[in-house]
Amino acid sequence: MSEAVAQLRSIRPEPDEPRPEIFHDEIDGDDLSVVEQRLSLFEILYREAWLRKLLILIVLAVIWEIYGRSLNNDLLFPTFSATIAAFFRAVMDGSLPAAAWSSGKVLLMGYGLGIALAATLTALAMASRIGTDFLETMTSMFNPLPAIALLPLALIWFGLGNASLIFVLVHSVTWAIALNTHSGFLNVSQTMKMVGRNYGLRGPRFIAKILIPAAFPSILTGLKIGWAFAWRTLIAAELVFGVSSGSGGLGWLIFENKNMLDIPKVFAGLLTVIIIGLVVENLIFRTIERLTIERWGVQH
Amino acid sequence: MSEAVAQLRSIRPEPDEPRPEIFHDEIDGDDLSVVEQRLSLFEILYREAWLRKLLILIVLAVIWEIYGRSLNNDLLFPTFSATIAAFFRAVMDGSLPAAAWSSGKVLLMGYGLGIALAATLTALAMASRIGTDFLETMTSMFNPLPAIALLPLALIWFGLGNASLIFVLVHSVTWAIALNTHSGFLNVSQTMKMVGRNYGLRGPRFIAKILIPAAFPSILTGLKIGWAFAWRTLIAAELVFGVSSGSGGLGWLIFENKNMLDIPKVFAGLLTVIIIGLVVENLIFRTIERLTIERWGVQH
Amino acid sequence: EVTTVRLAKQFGIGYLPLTLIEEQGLLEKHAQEAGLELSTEWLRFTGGSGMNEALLSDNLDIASGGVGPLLTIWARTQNNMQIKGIAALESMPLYLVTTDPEVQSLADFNSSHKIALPAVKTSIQAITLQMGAEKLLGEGQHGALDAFTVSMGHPDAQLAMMGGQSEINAHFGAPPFQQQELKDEGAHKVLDSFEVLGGPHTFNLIWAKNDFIENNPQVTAALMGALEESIAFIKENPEEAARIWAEAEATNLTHEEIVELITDERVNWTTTPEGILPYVEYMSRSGLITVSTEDWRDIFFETVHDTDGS
Amino acid sequence: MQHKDPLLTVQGVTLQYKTPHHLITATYRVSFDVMQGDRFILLGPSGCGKSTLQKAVGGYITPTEGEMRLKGRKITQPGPDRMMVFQEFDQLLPWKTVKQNVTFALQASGRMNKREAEEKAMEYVVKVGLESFADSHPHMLSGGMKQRVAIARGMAMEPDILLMDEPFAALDALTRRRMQDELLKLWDETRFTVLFVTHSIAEAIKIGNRILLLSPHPGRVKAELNSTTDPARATELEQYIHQMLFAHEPEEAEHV
Amino acid sequence: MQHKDPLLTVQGVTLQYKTPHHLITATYRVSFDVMQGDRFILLGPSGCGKSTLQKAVGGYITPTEGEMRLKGRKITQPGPDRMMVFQEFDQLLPWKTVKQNVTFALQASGRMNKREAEEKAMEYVVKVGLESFADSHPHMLSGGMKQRVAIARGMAMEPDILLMDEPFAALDALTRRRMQDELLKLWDETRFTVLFVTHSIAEAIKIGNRILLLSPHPGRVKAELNSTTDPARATELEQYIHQMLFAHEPEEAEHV
Ligand SMILES: Nc1ncnc2c1ncn2[C@@H]1O[C@H](COP(=O)(O)OP(=O)(O)OP(=O)(O)O)[C@@H](O)[C@H]1O
Ligand SMILES: Nc1ncnc2c1ncn2[C@@H]1O[C@H](COP(=O)(O)OP(=O)(O)OP(=O)(O)O)[C@@H](O)[C@H]1O
Ligand SMILES: [Mg+2]
Ligand SMILES: [Mg+2]
Repeated sequence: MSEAVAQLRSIRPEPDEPRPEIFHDEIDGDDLSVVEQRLSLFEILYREAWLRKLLILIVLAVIWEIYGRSLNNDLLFPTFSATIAAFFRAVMDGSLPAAAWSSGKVLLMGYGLGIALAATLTALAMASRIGTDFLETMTSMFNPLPAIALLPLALIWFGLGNASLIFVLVHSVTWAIALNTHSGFLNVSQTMKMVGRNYGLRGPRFIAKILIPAAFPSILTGLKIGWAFAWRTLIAAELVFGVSSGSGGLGWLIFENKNMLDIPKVFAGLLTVIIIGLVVENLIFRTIERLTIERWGVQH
Repeated sequence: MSEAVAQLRSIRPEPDEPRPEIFHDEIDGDDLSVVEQRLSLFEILYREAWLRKLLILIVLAVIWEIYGRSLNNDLLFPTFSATIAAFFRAVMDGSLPAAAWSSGKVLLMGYGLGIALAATLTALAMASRIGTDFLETMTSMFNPLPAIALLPLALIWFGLGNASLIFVLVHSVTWAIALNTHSGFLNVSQTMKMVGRNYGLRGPRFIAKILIPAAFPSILTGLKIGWAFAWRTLIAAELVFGVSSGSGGLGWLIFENKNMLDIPKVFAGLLTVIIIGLVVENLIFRTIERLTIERWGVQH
Repeated sequence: EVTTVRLAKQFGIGYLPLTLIEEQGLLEKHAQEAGLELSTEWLRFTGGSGMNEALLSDNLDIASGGVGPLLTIWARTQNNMQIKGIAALESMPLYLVTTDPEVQSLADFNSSHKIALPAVKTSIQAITLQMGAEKLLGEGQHGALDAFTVSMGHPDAQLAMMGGQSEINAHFGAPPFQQQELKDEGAHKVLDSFEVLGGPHTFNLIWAKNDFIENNPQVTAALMGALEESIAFIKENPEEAARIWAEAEATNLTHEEIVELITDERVNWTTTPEGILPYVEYMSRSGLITVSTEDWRDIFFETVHDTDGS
Repeated sequence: MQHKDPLLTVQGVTLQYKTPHHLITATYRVSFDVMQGDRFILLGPSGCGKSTLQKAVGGYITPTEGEMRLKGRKITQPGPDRMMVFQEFDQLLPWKTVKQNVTFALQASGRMNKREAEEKAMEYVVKVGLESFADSHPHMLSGGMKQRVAIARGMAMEPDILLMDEPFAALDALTRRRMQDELLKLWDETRFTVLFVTHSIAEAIKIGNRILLLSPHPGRVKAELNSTTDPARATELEQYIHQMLFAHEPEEAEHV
Repeated sequence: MQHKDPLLTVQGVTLQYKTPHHLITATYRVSFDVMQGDRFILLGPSGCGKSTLQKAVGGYITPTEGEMRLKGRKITQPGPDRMMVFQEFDQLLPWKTVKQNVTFALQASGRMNKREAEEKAMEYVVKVGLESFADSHPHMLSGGMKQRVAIARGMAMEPDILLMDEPFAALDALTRRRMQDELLKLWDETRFTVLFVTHSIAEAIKIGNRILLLSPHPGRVKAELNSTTDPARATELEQYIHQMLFAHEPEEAEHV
């Protein structure tokens, strides 16, 4: 049998009865009409991301409401409806918007500075080996430190108030972003880096024109994490750090109402954080993603 | 001129005086000896990562010491030497190791559970569109929430003590890891994914055998960030949650000594966190990197 | 009746009676005398808010803390859990201490000052400061000092003020921080809570849910017995009490300092609630709580109804 | 009999890429049948949809119109019965060595146990001349070496149908001829079916027994021809195909 | 005169890859001179170090031994005077469209202002036949189309020396010939220098005026030959090179 096969090898015969050859006329390239498969209504709806997300949100709200009712302990865990009511009351009396605004300002400043610092550190890390070691060492040392560890230095350097808060925010934002950015930079393909250097790009221009766009997905993840941790830290830090009376943000609003056991309002404060998170994710980050990563086809 | 060039085109003449052709004898492939450039002593030392890192650490310690001395305010910011002294005292009397051990246990459990939950969420996100939306929505909603927001639910579900701490830890670890892992999965090249599916891999096997190794750098970054934030959260949470007598961890130790105004010991506690961070980064994470990413040549 | 009681305390000399009950096993002893097999579980919190949450979520039976948290939770739970006070632990003054020699009275504070206290607006110190401002600066002036207040934990506040490196130059604290601060020559007292309240007032108390007290009369009685015994012990053996406390608590105070704190003539170890009503009146007037009462007994279980409270 | 039941039928398949901003038609109503044992060649200019067509057969792209059936069953998803050798260099798993890359393919698809897989893997790694790099990771290989590993992997899988997308493009003349011979030898031994994309007419004639000519973007079928093994007829056929494909181009002998 | 001063001198260059676990010698003591205006071809089997050699000239790899000089200056780092067309498909910037990829190269290297760059870019995009994809992002292109963009970019830069690594490997016969012709036309116009890696002997003879033959792994210089434009001598030369490269192989006419 294998003998026979070996025989065949050098000959590779045509099929016994040769298949007919097929020829097509040139089709004109311009009138290519396509009959698409139709989608069911469900499929069409399911394709809308915002609908799916809305569904998830509604389901979560319903679960919250039901669980809250079954628990029936307004002082511990209010229902969704009670929270919403408190939310609108607090929006109406202006306390919530004022607090959110006050927190937001600080947050954005801290976030911005954190990004700038992370950028600097990562740029140094890309520039030299000792820069890399510096970033790695600093990150592994300082990233695990809680905000309270910074309190003494913050007090000495910045005193009470927003400057110290921003200092703590920078601490919570920088390392996460720097880690992600650096790892993103390292993952940029060798070829892409060679192309950039080939254009004569060096230093900051190389980073800005090649590394940042190429590592954009990682950087965006870092920004998202940094954003979230900035909120967490801010809310916690407003308690640890002195808040001058009358200038408190969301963290303060939450703490104050918790002290007064106005739990629905506490949850209204938390709900505000959640809503801001959803808005920022779906309006800002998603838009950025649509305009960059999706257009570039770098995520699959 | 351009006429002349057009003329030349079809001819492409040989150089006026033909260059000599060169031939080499076959060299035997086995005795290829290479004369390498020698490195200076500085270069040899500079190539050792641990030496560079040690240098950075020493510089930082010196800065700390000098700044601490110039500040001369032991209540706010003790010197490095005072901290080290307190550190060794606390190590000797056993309070620091006990606290670190107690925190470490809780931390590892929370970290482990957080990783498991992140894995589940990411797996769901890779499996279906609604899973992706779910992960995105949950992350953007819950990631910015501080630990205190979870306190009521933690108390209801887990009561006081370690279970609640772990719950809070999971919250601080999961989202960061899930975000990084998911973005890492999305960044895996289309071709690599096609190869995996071509082998007939599906679901968990596909994730385990293709996506996880391919997205490993991103996952590792997520793990590092998660690790750091687990520490931060743990130390802060030990205060919020209270302790059954005698079972406090590092956060408790820090708080207690702060109450007693024993600031060097507070800093000794923080130093422990820093040291653990350095050890974990340089022993565990670096080893993992060396065995994976570096071997695979996926970072440049 | 329960077989295990979960109690909680916080940091500070104010919880000395509870420390003695824990260390000397007084509650178990009194329960045994009443024929009950009772064990205890002691927890530690860093603030009244966490304590209240633990109580509400059934992770705690007996909470302890300042007047503020009790009044808040009492006001909130009138229609359901009816949380009330069981007993006071002591009456103790709170001092507003400053390092600025210029400041002699509340009227001297201006925008160059920062007064640290545990929580602006809601803590008992903030409330006392407002009451003081109203009393000393005149009607409607209760918020006059709010703009200078800053919330900060006691240790941080003390470090910040005594460290001299920050703008904090006043601290409305609690024992033992206030006493330690006053030991420094640069610091002096500006306000005394006893003066604001017009007499001694309770600092710390213990409280519980109505259900617990109703269902566990014997345990409650044992608890009261234990409390009385520990208070008697403090009064009789301050030296011994100080030693026990120093052993049980992490502290940097010397034995003498502790004894001095315990035996301070302005400190009265008693289960009798004092000066509660002025707080209730002020807090309801300023909207911090939504209910009010004329009778301090409404705020307490029968355990202390027969005392001479106020 | 085998002429009655094609292994793979492609019926009026239109393949499109939909992006938020563009709709690109890669192939338009392409039909052809691949019989059991065919060495079926896709030939056409750059960008005419050859790779897309292969990926659709591989189960990665769903046709907008028309359908593809393998052994009568509609193709809906990828699977190890259709082993692909991609055009891209990054198709090796970077965390596995050369040998492991082949072994893993055999094991993951559940073909054989570890020992068998290793033996088979080594056999094919030797066939493509990479025995001295068996334990290297892919990042240490040159472009052509990577492609050879992919070829070894594809052949070692011995699938029902092997889909190869310009597998030999990155290889030098000699290595290329060796690979072509290995492929034909293997075919003689196991008579698998192969769907082969190439841009070299000569290679098409050498490798294939049936050649599908596609028109430029979007790809439509121009002709489906039989190949030949007779050298004289081969040269003729090469000329002929050349004319068919580049009919409108200025006449010039294909030299490379 | 130009024979006296080579544009590029490569002197006894050994190139090695050092990884923690391996030491791979890619080329061993390679020497050659490239004159101004040369179309210099690197020819050799897969894995012999052609790409490595090019990358070293590009300034990305430092020789373990020996040195390379461009216009007398030692090569220490990459720069826009040596424009590279890589072998890999991922050399386009995915965040730029086809046109922008070319434009950006021209602008980033400081050659020209935006308007000039755009005009020039469009000119070359048309040359490689991608005008209808000028505004597409690279992920929407086929493998061959990507390579063509890279070629357009390389040629548009009009560098002192153009380094091309198997640029035409992914192209079909017709497109390939067109690209070859474009390259030669451009050379006639601007007389740039090109260092060209290929694995096709015929292409080497067609494109090059000087051909460097490398031995298999690790690459050493076997010979450095002059090319020819005379068709008859070309066939002869092809046979000859074939023999030189594959001396130890069983004799068989190169067919593909
Ligand atoms: N991911 C994608 N998104 C959008 N369009 C694509 C994508 N991949 C390919 N195309 C388009 O589909 C068409 C066919 O591409 P395909 O890769 O199938 O060509 P090909 O015949 O394999 O070409 P080559 O010989 O150059 O590899 C091209 O016009 C290309 O622009
Ligand atoms: N990044 C790397 N790390 C280690 N070794 C490498 C690396 N890149 C290439 N090599 C090795 O160097 C040698 C030469 O590789 P190179 O890419 O230069 O070959 P080539 O001549 O371009 O081959 P091909 O024609 O297949 O592209 C090969 O043996 C390869 O294994
Ligand atoms: Mg293709
Ligand atoms: Mg190469």
